Amino acid sequence: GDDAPGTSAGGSIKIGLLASLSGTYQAVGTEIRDGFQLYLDTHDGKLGGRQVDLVVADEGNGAQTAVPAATKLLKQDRVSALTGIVGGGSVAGVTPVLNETKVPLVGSNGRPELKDVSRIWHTSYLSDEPGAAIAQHVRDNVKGSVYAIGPDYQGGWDELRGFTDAFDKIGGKLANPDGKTTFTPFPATTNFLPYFARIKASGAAAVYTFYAGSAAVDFVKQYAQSEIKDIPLYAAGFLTEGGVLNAQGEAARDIYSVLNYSPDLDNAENRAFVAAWKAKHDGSPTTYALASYDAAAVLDRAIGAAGSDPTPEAINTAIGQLGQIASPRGTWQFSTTTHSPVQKWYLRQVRQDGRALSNTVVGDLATVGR
Amino acid sequence: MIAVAAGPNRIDPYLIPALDGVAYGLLVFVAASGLVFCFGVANILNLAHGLLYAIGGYTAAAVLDGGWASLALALAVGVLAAAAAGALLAGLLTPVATGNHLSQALLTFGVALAGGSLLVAGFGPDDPQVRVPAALEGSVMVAGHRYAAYRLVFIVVAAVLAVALYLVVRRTRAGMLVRAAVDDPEMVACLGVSPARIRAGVLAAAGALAGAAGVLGAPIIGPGTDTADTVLLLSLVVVVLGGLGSMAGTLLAALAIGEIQTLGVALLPSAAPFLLFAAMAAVLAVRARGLAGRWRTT
Amino acid sequence: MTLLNAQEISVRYGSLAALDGVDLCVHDGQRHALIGPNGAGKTTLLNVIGGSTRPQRGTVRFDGRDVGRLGPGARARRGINRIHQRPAVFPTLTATENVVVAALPRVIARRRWWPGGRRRAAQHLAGPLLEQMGLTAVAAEPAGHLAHGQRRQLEIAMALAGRPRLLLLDEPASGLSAIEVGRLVELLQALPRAVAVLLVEHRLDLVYALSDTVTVLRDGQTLAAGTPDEIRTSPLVRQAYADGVA
Amino acid sequence: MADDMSGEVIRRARGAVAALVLAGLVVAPWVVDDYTTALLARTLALALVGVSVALLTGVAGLPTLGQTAPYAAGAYACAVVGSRISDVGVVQLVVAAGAGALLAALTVPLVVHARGVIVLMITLAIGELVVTVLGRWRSVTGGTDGLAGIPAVRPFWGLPALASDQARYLYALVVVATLIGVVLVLLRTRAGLVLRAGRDDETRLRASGHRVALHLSGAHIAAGAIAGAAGSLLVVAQQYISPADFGFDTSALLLLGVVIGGTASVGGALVGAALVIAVRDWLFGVLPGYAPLVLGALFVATVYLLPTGVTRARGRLRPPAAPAHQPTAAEQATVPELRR
Amino acid sequence: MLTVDRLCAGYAGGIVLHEVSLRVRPGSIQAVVGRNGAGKSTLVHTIAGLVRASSGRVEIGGVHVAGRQPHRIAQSGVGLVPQGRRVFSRLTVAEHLHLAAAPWRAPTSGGEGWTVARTLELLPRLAVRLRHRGCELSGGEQQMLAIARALLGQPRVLLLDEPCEGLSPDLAARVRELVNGLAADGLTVLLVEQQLQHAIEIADRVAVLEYGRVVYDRPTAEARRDPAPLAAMLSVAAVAPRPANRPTPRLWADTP
Ligand SMILES: Nc1ncnc2c1ncn2[C@@H]1O[C@H](COP(=O)(O)OP(=O)(O)OP(=O)(O)O)[C@@H](O)[C@H]1O
Ligand SMILES: Nc1ncnc2c1ncn2[C@@H]1O[C@H](COP(=O)(O)OP(=O)(O)OP(=O)(O)O)[C@@H](O)[C@H]1O
Ligand SMILES: [Mg+2]
Ligand SMILES: [Mg+2]
Repeated sequence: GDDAPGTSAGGSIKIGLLASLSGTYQAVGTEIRDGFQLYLDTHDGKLGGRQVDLVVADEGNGAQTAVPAATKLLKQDRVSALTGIVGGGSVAGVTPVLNETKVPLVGSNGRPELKDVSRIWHTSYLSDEPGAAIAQHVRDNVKGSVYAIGPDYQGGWDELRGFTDAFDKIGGKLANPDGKTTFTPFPATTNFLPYFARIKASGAAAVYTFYAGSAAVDFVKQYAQSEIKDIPLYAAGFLTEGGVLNAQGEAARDIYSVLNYSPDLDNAENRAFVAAWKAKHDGSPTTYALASYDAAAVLDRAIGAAGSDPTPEAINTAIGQLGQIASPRGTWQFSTTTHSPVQKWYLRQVRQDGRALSNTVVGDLATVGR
Repeated sequence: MIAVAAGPNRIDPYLIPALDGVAYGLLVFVAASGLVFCFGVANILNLAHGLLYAIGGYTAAAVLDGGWASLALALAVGVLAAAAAGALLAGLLTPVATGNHLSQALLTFGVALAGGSLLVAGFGPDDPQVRVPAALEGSVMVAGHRYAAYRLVFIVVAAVLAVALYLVVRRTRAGMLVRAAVDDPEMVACLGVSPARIRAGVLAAAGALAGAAGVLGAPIIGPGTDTADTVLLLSLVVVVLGGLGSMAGTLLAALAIGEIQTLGVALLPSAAPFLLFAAMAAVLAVRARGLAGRWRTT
Repeated sequence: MTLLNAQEISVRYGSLAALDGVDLCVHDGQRHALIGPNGAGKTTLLNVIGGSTRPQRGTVRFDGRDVGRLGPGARARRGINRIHQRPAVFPTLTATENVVVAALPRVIARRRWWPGGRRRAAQHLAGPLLEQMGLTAVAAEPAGHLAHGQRRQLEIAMALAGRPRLLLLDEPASGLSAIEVGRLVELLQALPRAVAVLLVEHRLDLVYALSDTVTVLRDGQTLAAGTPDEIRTSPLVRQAYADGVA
Repeated sequence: MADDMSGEVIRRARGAVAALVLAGLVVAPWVVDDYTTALLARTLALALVGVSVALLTGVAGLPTLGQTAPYAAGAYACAVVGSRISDVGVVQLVVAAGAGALLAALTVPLVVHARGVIVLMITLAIGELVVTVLGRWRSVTGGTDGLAGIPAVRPFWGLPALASDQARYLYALVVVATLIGVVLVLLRTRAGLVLRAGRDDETRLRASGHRVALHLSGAHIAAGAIAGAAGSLLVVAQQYISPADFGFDTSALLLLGVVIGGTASVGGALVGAALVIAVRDWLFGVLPGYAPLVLGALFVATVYLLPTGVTRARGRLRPPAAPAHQPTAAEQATVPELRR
Repeated sequence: MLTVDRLCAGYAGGIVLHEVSLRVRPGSIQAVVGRNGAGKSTLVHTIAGLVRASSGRVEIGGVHVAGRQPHRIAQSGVGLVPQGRRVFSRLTVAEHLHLAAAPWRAPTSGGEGWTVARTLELLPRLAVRLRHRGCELSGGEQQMLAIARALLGQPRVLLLDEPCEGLSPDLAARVRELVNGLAADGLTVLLVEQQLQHAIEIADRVAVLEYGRVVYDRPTAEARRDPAPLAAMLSVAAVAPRPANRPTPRLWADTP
């Protein structure tokens, strides 16, 4: 039969989920898969009233494995919508195939710079937003200049640019000798001591940074043993998010971070979400899981709104008309220009929470999104 | 006059990186020691070296609880587990000809891939926490700078390892047999020693070295999804740069890599991403040209 | 006319003097033999002439020009070809291909710019050469599968294929059976006079049969030089060999 | 002789298999679905790089982990030309091959004097350096996120642009087949022979009067050109490129694929590299999370299943397979002649 | 002591040895001669276990060893001086001797055991090269080292594959003398030798291999009495006198 892609007569719908289930980013990819699955499990395995046939594929370490895997989902399984994708480069790589097959992507993590976002939506954030959200707080609370340091790849450049641009605009001063952010080779850098020596020499009053995964563990552990361990550390939330916090242990104590989510947020959606998560997994949910959970929620409402024949085109149109979305992170909505959330950001600090350390919300920052 | 006045200030920021370069270089040497023996001395290309190190690392994460006893236990367990893995590898390698590096690469790379994902499946994708004895956890003051105490441990460990390896390889009958087997395994057999046993011994010893390095190195190059690759790459660079089998050369190469990754980065931050590989390619190419210049005799 | 003139050659390996101020002169078309006990420095001298060892001191002139700075390849292109004491062949190439490769640098092909032209020209040489060495039956075997003696014969064929003006032979008869030795002697005797030969050999019967002049080395120094008859009767030479044993 | 006969049979069989495979490849796009066609097109590009790796590793004896460098140079050159200057495939191919050859020529001084594992490490370094440059030269390469939006290619002036998976695949197939034909012809001239000899024993080759460095440089540059051309095929197949396409894993897999295929054979390299890449891409789609495990197990199994690479020394210990080697009449005849 | 019975062996390319049978009594020397490529080295390698026999028996002291791993065969008392020396290029002479020495083994039957000192006395040139590596020795020195290496293993059966290749004539004679003495002490020797007169000089029996088959196997006394068949088989023509005008090889035909 020449059915429309992804749907079948029985009222089911095919959704493709692409995430790193092996390799460097496996930790994040697993969270993304589990977040989406959690939504399905708590909603009878249905999105928009249709039984979901979830096809999972492995993104691997980046575009070179993500592109063929996505091609399979789009051209062989012919899914109605694609979700997940950890790396920004992978999203960029998948875009030509998306355009060719005219299937929408509701991404839940990486988001590169894109010319045409007509079919691309993200429930996560733009990479420069965390920095922009915390800049004012740092300006207000740090007496002196701030040293900016981050990993040398697109994600690092964007994250740090978000901070430095906003910080600069409100009159903040960077401690970096040349006034520019220091970028460390990524992922080759495992030893940050020489950079710490430079930070010490610069006389900075605080440090702002962004790292994720193993680099975050190395950075935080070495920071805590270094001669600059008393300089306050501010970071995009990924520095202490999820599993890395456990590996960092005591070294992470007191670090400030900015993120769009924390498991201790106090709202009904979050309480339900965290409870459901904890019933299935050890530990608390992360922002990665949350974004994927929200991607499912977006698809749920959009497929429901797409009517009796939820073609990829119809789903895409419906996503554009969703409006406010209630989520564990608080209510948010898609920006009409960037197709990423307009959402509130929170300031968190690593503090003792019972036996373990956790990211505790200590204040609201700005609502950001364009 | 001005230069003198500016002196201490200019040098000071580089002091800690320079010291760290030594410590880090020695850590790299320790991490590479298994490969130094296996590939440098015995000429068996073992791309699963990183995996053996990771076995040690995960053992450390699982066993260490902040006490000295647990450190000893972790060392014992890590060494045994990695040596067993090395012996297993030797068994797998039996049908591959000695000196056939490409086939060895194929097989050991396969083992590394599969074993690595089994390790991650067993221990989870998140980096585990490694808790060293409290006395080593802190930092000490060095020339007015705070420096992680644990890293200084490697200065001792590496020295012991380097001397021991040198003595074993150069002075013992076992070391001679290993080197002889590189030249002509058939003639070694004709002396009444089984080359297969030598190979198994070499890989088990290399595994033990890598396992010990994995346990000791876990607090710095900790266990994680990427550990095996990182360690393998650094070790290969050290072994090849060191001139395959020369202990002094290897130690020197490790120190050079340590300094490039620390002092080099501190002095030339903008060139940091290129430093390691550019230096390596340049050194190797110059040395190869030197060798080619000296016409070899047949 | 002097083809090869090596003067004052000294090669030291650490404290050991493998060659210590040796002079050697080979004329056009001359058959010159180099003998001496084990470790006398014969192979080292061939290496110096062939270009694979740089002497610490001394000059090597070939065909009137100083070739001391040239590598083995450049000297081969000028016409110095050699066989090695331990037969060196290309093990995965067939015997024919071995000879073709050796012939290529100095082969004269009518259509040399035509793809494969030179290779074909070299191929035409290989057959007769292998036949001369009695290797026709194994021409298609990889050289790595040949018996020790066959490899030595193959290397001689390769050296000839390079159309040498000076042929350096390092113990060409060792490991050859009686038939093959006979064949080798015939071949060397039939070589055109355009080719000079420098022969290192322990089998003195061959040396005396084949050479015009003989140089005796011992401990890196020239002990004696002269015609085969002079050398044969020299007690000095006898003594040198005996000392090598004691 | 029996040897020759079995050799002949093998040669015939190989020819037949090659013809079958080629025929299969030509009709493939009409038989399989779009995904498989797209996968095949991409695989063809990588297999062509595999051929260049085999040329260096197997034929010239320079095992390389750095062919991704000229491959990347070709791909980026093609992408830049494609989006700014010309969408004609031939032009892009020539530019890409030129870029690959140029990069290879620049790295010649680093590579030609080194041997064995040293080459492996130098080329690894070159590959990594090129990837680093690609990630940082954002104005041209788009940084680590890569270059997208490259317009579809038209094979020749006046022909329509390639819009479907089938068309892109067939284009890639034609290019790959042509280039491999050229390589096979070149290997039959003396260049191929001399390169193989050098791999066996370089000192001996030099002693015969060959300019070894010159031959190796030529091979290196030619392999660079082929890898560059393959880069342009990747752009066509994928319409997107990023530094990740040229990372260490790609070079490692290609080398392993070439080893599986038997390093010295062009056809084997093509098949080996294609298999490894296709299996990997396919595994990431169908066995999410287990791809490395299965791939690793497959590598181990290959060592046991395929005769390539597995010990030649063993061959000496194995009982002979072929029938007894009888002296031929010609051999016998030479003896009395000599006994004269 | 060493019995080879209908032994067949070869390589992937084809069978080389066809039903070779030899019987070497303890304390005797069996010479094997034959043209290049006849299969002499293959025979030696098969006995040493380096080439696997496809059929037939090899017995050492009554024990069937064909098919065993080479190191097991070496342990049962077989020493090998291989063709082409095959010394370890990276090991020094001293290390070679140290490795090869097996003082714990019962000394060679009859005589006293081989010690490093005794080998160096026999081959004095090695004594002054102790710190040189295998690849730094001259061809003859390597050959001496290979002989020393085999002797130090205290063999009961010695396989010598052209042991005098590359040795100066006097030294070669001395090695032959030594072998003769060892055999008198009870060592069993299989000697492959190209120069027939040298083989006959010391051997008790001489066998000729042709295309992998034993075509002649007699006591040397018989061969000395009637050398004609043996000589014919090996075509030991005296070194031919220099011919007057021979056709030039085609190679130089095109030289200008
Ligand atoms: N690379 C080297 N390093 C150190 N010593 C060397 C080296 N090459 C040769 N020698 C020494 O130089 C001396 C001369 O060696 P050479 O090979 O020239 O002897 P030879 O006359 O050819 O002897 P033979 O007849 O045994 O082949 C030997 O004593 C040898 O040990
Ligand atoms: N590794 C191998 N693979 C295949 N064939 C081989 C191999 N080694 C030897 N042969 C073949 O076996 C035959 C016998 O070789 P072998 O080395 O035993 O001869 P040999 O009598 O020792 O000759 P020589 O006197 O030259 O040493 C030859 O035809 C040779 O081509
Ligand atoms: Mg010599
Ligand atoms: Mg032989």
